[in-house]
Amino acid sequence: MELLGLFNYWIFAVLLMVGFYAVIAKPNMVKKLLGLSIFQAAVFLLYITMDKVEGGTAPIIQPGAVDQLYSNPLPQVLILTAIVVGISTTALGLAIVVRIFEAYGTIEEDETQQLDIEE
Amino acid sequence: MTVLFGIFLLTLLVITAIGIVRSENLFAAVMLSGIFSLLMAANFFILDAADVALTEAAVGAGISTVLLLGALALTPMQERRNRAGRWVALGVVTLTALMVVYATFEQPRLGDPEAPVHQHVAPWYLEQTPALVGIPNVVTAVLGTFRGYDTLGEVIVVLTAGTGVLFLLGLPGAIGKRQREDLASGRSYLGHHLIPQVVGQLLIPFILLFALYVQFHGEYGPGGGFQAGAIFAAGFILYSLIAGEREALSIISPRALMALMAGGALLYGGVGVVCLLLGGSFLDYSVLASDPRTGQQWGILAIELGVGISVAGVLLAIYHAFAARGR
Amino acid sequence: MYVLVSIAILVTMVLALVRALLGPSVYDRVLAVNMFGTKTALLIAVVAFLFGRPDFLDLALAYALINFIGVLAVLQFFQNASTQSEANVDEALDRHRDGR
Amino acid sequence: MASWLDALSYLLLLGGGAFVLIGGIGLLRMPDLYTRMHAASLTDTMGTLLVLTGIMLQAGISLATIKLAAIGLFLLLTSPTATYALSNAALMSGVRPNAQWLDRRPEP
Repeated sequence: MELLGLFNYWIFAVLLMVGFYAVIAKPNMVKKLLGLSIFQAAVFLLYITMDKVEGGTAPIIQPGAVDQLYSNPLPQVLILTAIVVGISTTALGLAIVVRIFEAYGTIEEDETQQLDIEE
Repeated sequence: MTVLFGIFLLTLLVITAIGIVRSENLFAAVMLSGIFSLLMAANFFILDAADVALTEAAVGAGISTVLLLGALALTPMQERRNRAGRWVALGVVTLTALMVVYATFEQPRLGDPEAPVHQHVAPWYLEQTPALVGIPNVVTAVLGTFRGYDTLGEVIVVLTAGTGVLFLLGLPGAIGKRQREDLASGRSYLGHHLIPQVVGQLLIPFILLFALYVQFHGEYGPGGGFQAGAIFAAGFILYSLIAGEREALSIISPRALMALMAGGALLYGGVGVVCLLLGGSFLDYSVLASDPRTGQQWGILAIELGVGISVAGVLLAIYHAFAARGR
Repeated sequence: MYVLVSIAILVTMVLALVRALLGPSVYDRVLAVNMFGTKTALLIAVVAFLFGRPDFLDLALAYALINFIGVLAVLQFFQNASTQSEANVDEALDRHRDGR
Repeated sequence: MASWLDALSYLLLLGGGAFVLIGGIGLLRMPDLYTRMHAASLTDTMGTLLVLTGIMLQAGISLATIKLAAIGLFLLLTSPTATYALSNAALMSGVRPNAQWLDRRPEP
């Protein structure tokens, strides 16, 4: 049971590496971006794991509750903003991919490199 | 019980992530990433992070799927099978994963109240928020006032990303009159589907109302500008799905979208400048009213409004940029 | 009782996930995602009461309101694809219709 | 106090859970897309409605009940719309209902 307390961190490690695998092993750029967002989600999970307090509840102070434990608000603030930043940067990446497809006719990384060499 | 729920949901999360990476059809990968986002939100909720879960819900349900589909419509949907270097990558990844797992043995257990994270500044936030700011939601208080600079920076990042997308793809308004007519004729939307039309028209007011509720109730419950902006954008994306791009752009014109994007961030910065002018320091809202707590509340209300406007503008502009490129 | 219901919902989520992973057609996946979404909304509603914090129902409300936008986007996606370049979608469909 | 209300809500919750589960099994086991859709819509309407009503009886008259009613109403509006959109998209791109399974089970 003691070790189960680390389960979230292990999932973090696995998710991080699943995303990383997509980034380094898949030549398809949309797939790379999806991998990147998995990677990002793993980091979100790490932060939110850290905010949890046993027996606590979300940090919205309840009137009249005495000795109520609350989870840590700070990681939540960081991740809350990071999620919205994440979707906008993913959109930026997708826009770049769209432009690459218009210029090269492919979104596979090795093919675009081949085309660059041939020029 | 909740620990078991958490373990269960996390396992599903990993399975989904592997499914995303393995599937060669990118459309299937996008659908799986929708499930991934839902699981993420459920996990955040189980881990007592209601605000974060609401953000993930607002962004993940709808907007991220719509954006990914918008990009997929412009690029090939099938991934080319490529197995070169697969084993090397797998080896590297496994090794790194093992190293990270080894490092976790030093980590505090889940929910440990003695963990270093809970010792530093967090207790101070929890204690001082009622006295200094006087609103129940500590997350909003930290977001708006204690870490106001950080949030301003994030809004600028969102604005920059949105501007980048517009530079790369262009907004529909900027492409001239001829194309605009093409949009009207060639653009396909869900105009002849009666059921989405009726239900959509019925729901859009409620979605916008809910966005306003999330925006202004953010001081008392989960919510705030980031979530509200995303929900507002989702409502308008729904409108442009059922009524057509042209119709949606005639309600909020591209020029107005850009004004929203910049205006939100400007409002945020402007509040900081007003604080400076009133004799406080930048983004120190205490000087906004005679009672410092009321001042803080006004300040938070104003900057959350700025955040909401900016986020909604950026997400809508990104959506329109992708949609207009498609045809 | 809440625990029983949430377990039933979790099991259903697994079944939907299996359907989303297996396919075979892309529409099966969309169907699974949509069902997963409504089940998440339901799970959040139940768990909010399990925790005794009913003010978190806003989350379920958000999902109930905007989760179907994704499916409408899928409809528009295929509508566009079928009016313009059939090749892309049909190719993928053929590959997926009878299983791989 | 009102133990029969509790009993009724437990009954509704159990029934809802059962419907959700049955729909999930149907989603996995049904032979083609349209029958799967049918199974999934069962959980979206009947299951959701029963579970939410069950919780509502537990919550009593409060803001939570109104929110639950709103969730139920919106889900009842949106999920059939989603099902419509999906079946329309599928039919449009040529996925036909598979009626063969009535005569013989498809090869695995």
